Amino acid sequence: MDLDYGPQYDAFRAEIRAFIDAHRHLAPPSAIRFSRPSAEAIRWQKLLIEHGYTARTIPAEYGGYGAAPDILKLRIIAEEFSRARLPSGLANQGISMLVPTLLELGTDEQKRRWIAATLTGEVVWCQGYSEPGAGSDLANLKTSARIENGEFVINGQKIWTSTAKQADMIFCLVRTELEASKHSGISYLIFSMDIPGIEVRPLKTMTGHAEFNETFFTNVRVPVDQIVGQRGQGWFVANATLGHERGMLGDPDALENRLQALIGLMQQESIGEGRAIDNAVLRDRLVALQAEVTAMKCNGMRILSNSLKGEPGGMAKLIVKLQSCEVAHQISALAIDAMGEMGILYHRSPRERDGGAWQWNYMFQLGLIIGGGTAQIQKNIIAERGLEMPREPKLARISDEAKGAAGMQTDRQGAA
Amino acid sequence: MDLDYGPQYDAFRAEIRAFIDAHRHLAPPSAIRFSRPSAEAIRWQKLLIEHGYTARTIPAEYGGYGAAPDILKLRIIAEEFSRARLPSGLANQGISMLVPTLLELGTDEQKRRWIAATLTGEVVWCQGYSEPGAGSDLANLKTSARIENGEFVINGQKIWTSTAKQADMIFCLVRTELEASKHSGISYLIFSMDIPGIEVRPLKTMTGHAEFNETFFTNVRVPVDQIVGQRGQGWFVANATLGHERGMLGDPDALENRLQALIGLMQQESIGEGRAIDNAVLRDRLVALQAEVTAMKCNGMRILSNSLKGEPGGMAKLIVKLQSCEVAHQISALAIDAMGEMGILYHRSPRERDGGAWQWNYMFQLGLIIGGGTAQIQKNIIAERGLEMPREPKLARISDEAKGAAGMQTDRQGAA
Amino acid sequence: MDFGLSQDQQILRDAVARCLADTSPLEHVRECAGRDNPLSDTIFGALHDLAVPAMLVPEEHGGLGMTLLDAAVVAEQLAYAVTPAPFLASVVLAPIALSEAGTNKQKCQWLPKIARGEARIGVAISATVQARDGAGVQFAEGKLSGTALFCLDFEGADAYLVADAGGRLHLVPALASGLKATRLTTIDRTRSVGELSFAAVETDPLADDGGTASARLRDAGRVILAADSLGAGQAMIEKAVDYAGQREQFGRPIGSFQAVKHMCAEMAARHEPCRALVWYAAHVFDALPEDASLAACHAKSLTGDVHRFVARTATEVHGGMGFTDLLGLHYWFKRIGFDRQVLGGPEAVRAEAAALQGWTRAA
Amino acid sequence: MDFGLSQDQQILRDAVARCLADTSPLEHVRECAGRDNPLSDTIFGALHDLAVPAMLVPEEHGGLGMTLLDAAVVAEQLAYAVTPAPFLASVVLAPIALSEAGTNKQKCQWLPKIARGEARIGVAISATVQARDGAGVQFAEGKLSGTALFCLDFEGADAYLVADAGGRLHLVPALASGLKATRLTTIDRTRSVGELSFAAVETDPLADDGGTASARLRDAGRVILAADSLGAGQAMIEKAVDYAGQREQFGRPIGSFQAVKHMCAEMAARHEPCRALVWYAAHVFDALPEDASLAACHAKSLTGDVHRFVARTATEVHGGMGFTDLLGLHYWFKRIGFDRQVLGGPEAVRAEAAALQGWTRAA
Repeated sequence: MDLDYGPQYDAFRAEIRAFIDAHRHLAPPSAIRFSRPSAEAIRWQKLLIEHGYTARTIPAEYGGYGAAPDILKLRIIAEEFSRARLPSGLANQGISMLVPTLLELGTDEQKRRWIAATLTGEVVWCQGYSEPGAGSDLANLKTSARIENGEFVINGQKIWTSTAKQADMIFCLVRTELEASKHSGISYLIFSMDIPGIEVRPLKTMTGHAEFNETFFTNVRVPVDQIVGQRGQGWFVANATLGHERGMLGDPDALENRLQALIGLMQQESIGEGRAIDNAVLRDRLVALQAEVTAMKCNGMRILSNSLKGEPGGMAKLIVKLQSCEVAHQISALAIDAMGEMGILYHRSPRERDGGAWQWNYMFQLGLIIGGGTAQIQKNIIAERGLEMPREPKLARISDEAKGAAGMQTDRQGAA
Repeated sequence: MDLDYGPQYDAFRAEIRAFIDAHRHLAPPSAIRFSRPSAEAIRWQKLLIEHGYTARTIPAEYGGYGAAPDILKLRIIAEEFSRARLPSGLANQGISMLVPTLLELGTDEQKRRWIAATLTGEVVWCQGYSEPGAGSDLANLKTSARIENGEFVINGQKIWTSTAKQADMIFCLVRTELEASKHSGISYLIFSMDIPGIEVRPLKTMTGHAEFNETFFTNVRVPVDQIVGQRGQGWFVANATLGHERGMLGDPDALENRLQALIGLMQQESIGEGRAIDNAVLRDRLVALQAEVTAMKCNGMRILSNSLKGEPGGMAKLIVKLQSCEVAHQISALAIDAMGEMGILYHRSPRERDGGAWQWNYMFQLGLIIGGGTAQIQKNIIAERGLEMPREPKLARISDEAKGAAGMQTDRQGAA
Repeated sequence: MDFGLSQDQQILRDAVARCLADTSPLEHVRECAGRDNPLSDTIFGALHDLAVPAMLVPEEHGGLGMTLLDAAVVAEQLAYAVTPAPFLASVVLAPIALSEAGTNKQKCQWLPKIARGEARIGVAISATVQARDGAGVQFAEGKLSGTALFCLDFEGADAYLVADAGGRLHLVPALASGLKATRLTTIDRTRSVGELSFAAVETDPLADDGGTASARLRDAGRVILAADSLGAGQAMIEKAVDYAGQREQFGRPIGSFQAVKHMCAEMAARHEPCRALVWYAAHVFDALPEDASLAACHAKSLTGDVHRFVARTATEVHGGMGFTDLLGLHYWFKRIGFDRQVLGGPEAVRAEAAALQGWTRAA
Repeated sequence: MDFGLSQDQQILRDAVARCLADTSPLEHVRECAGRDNPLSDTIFGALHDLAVPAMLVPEEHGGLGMTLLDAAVVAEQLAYAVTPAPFLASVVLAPIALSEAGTNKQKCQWLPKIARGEARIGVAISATVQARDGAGVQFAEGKLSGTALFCLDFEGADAYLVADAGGRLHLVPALASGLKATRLTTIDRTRSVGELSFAAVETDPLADDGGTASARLRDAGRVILAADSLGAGQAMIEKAVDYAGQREQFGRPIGSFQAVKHMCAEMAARHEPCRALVWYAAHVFDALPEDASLAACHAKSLTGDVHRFVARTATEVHGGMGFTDLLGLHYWFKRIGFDRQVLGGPEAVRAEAAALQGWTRAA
């Protein structure tokens, strides 16, 4: 057990701190969720790439920094930017999901054309996986693409396309082989959101905001070379990046930040003569959550160490999403309780605390529990992969394909 | 809404109070669980039957009091004896399960021979339903009875036979038709525990006590007329009484008594200078449990009123067992926490509180959650019968009989 | 002995339910919830046709002299339909306050109008539960000063009932000079709340009863909020069960998956005893007043916790759809969130319940 | 940077695990648990062969000078095998106390013997956490009076370490005049605890450090109890998963039912982060002492709650069999129950954690 990162890493950390001190004034305000990066944010992103603080391991020829992989340095970067409360580079679906996919399975032409522009934030992507009828059961998707005059002609509907309004491009799963079995008939296409026949309708959620969209395709025509991977292999192309998104959702820094905000709130919020933190019952819940957050931070360090050694994450990794979402949700719930009647203020009400962030988080985190791999599906994964428990037996009436889909345990139902 | 029982019931209540005042000195000490009634207890039981405070609605010709059914009077009797902390008559499996079965399906000879003696406590019964391989899935039972010279010859093993050591007789499910489908090959036999070939081995539980037994049958010979109902109909005979047991397990008076004991404990137990009840966190849990117990008491009154009106109990009734067991278990858990380190004392240790009853209850209540219709099965019942949710679909490899058993949702796995 | 609703109460319940099914469909709720003043005149009019505003007004003042249990029955239905209508303050609390502590003049002036649906009174007693942000109203030299938060049934009120620091209630016309009324917006857009600030405002005080009447309002308010939570929880469970029966995944309705079934069963198991408890708490408010405060605390805190669980779990059963605005499930979710916090969250209310039983000493 | 066990620690863990698989099978545990003194000489001998008693004794006193994390690794394995052997007090706490606050004479007298497995010291510090039943030991005029409850590793101890009311530690030979030692029996028959009552007993005090050493023992004790809970929880989860894979009902293994699967998944999800937390708390005890008390509180309280849930849920998965004595599952259940309460239950420990951070004012 060694919590020190060692001298060369200390130097790296010092270098980042110096960078932050010198450039802090250039950082854009905290990114507004789901918006297109501003010119300022794009400049900041380019500066970060130039110094290797984001897009660090992506080859320089495709617009990255081109460093050798070093998880610890990535961790230090995350820690230092989190501590400084600065954005450590863009995090959007293009960067987290499309870029790794192209790096692995794209043609050289696709890589050159899209990766650099995506990394800088100049090209914004949205993701077209989920459909109203294909949530947990993604293989059930119905959006079709038939070939006509050397073009795919796409018809159908996607849901949960979070940045569709702002996006230039979409990476999208469509059914190209109608007669093939459920998984093997899917292809992975990339195309412009400006093509005629695409309609984006904002999807308002329980938070009162439209963090997502529904996207409709009517005879949308896409050249046949805008496919990533082989025709009919889209399922496997998409799966290559699903792991990336799963990882994103459990961020111990984010949990720690929420906890610190909660502590601050409970020290300020008054109840009669005292403060919320002076209430023994609320305080007991606070300390219990602090223990949970500390455990998740330690668990994160353990996963990191395992990765450094090239060891698999095992159970420590499988449980991250389920537990982090749950703990985050409980943090918001306690904040609401600590505020008492004030806890229900929202929609920019007078006396609203922190811009309604606690209520927004309470609801949005519930969305995260539901989406991005529902809690139910996460539990199946933990039981079947982590604990090696037996699969559900075959059903009498169900086709083998549907069963295969169940086996993949993949979910695209929710919030990114 | 009317919480008053009305004048004739007030008179009935007064009559019981007068009886209790006059006869309290005759009452035996609180029954020791799982023991054979003492001579004193039998005298008390006969006195109660004579006054109609137990066995109230059982016809006088079979040794009961022979009153017309009146749920309210039964309730008043229970309330008054509970308030006086006196045993309100014997409650054993013979009385709660065999007697109703014989009344409904026994021959006149069987009724005359067994009911009166069972009611007075002179004949003690045990129940032979569960087997090691047939828990939730009772229809899977293996104990066999073949016919030889006008006798059943029984071989096999039963488990959870709680009073087998003390019992004179057993009512027992055995498989008489090996080739028949799972449910229709079972018969319901009654026979003496003194027959050669019966061996009873105490079954120690996690509490450290042997509240149960395992009972083994080796060529046990029983005359063919000692059957209740038709041959092969034992499944239905047994089911006629299972409802009785389910009802027994959710007793709001018992919950209230445990809660009162907990309040007393927390007022006495010291933590440093204060008392356990002065600790705001423990007190918050206490009040939360008090609300749960009050809700279950009110729910009980609601069910009672529905019965009075001949209306079905509905959801209010279906949830009683699951919720009562859970609340009771939480009451014990809080008691242990309130005692701090003292909470782990057991096995007649110095400084042990209440004879170790809290720890015993904590463990035994877990047994109740597991047994007598597991929590899992209770939830299936609530979902399928109460909420009318769809059944599990057919499995590909499973036989129709097994599915039928699953459909019956009956469980005989646990503690009575 | 009859623990349950009388035949009249069942008729009332069914009549209100039918009325709201007609007048408070989700589209109308949605429209109201988008407005600054969500309270629906259409719905209030329809409720008036059922004499709802007259329920708790004594007969001698032109009302029906009904009980809190009757009101709880109505509250459950209002929540079941997430009805954006004035009720808690104007139909329940104000008539109780005036009946129990009003002067004869106040009664004669207001009660008949309330019964006829011609006057509405908002009620602000939250500072008697937990003073937040230094809120509180002082009564001195015949005038009120200070701030009262979370005035219920705020929009469109003709007057407000406010508790001062001593718990005494005051009636203040909405247009009183020195009174500033500010709208507050909560997650629940089907309710209307506001903030009242008083700068030496003339008041018409109710009886100086040492806080008895405001304590009664707290009890009644908690029972009605508990009943509201019950109705919203009932709706959410039913919606979850329905959705689970229709939505198919992996070739079968999700309601046939054991995990989903057990989620629904746990909701039902925790929800159902709340119903009897709410009935009990409402009943003893009139029939057994010495038990009323404790029962109100129990009903409020238990429904607060149970229905937070129900709101979350029912939403989870709906998957992504539950999270969207499309189905409108969130209206019930938020109504439950409102019911939980207003007039004291579970912890605060349990602390009061402990104090009522003499269980509170220095920790 | 390496968050995890070193290779040496993994070797230690595996060696102890193998040793206990041989020497602490369930039949032996059962036999020991039936005795008044459950502590097994056979097992202690085998652990001694692995130099376990020498672990925390400094090298200059003939020990191995290992860390609390090493001890936590062993504790987890001891619990995994529900081992009835002395450890927490005699192998962990006593050497720490003597090393950190013992006089030179005390160190020379006891530490080498502890390392050689020739002396065992029981430790009684529970009154520094929460004085129950008026327990407490007064130190006056060089003598001890009063009662100390929950002396750990009680049976067969040659001496006891006791904290007085000021938190100062005292070493008292088991045969000291005026000392009365009484066995206490807990649900967990694999541990040995007792009560010490002092009537003006001569004492050999450790340094008068204002309670520093006894606070360190509290921290170390909590970490080791948390590690114990972790090992017991791990065993229970594995047993539940195994049983669910074997036991068939309705023609399929119960582990293929979604409800059972989700019960196991929830256990694993809550259990797994405890492991990293326990490691962290053990590590900082030596490496970052200023963080040690808070980390110990977190580890103790979180494992206390998580493993109460695991103990119950794993038992439920086993159905009726889990409730019987036959499988012996209850030994782990009770070990977890012991770990939860001793040296402070979750609520008490969280209250301390709040105080450590300056969060406690009058409520």
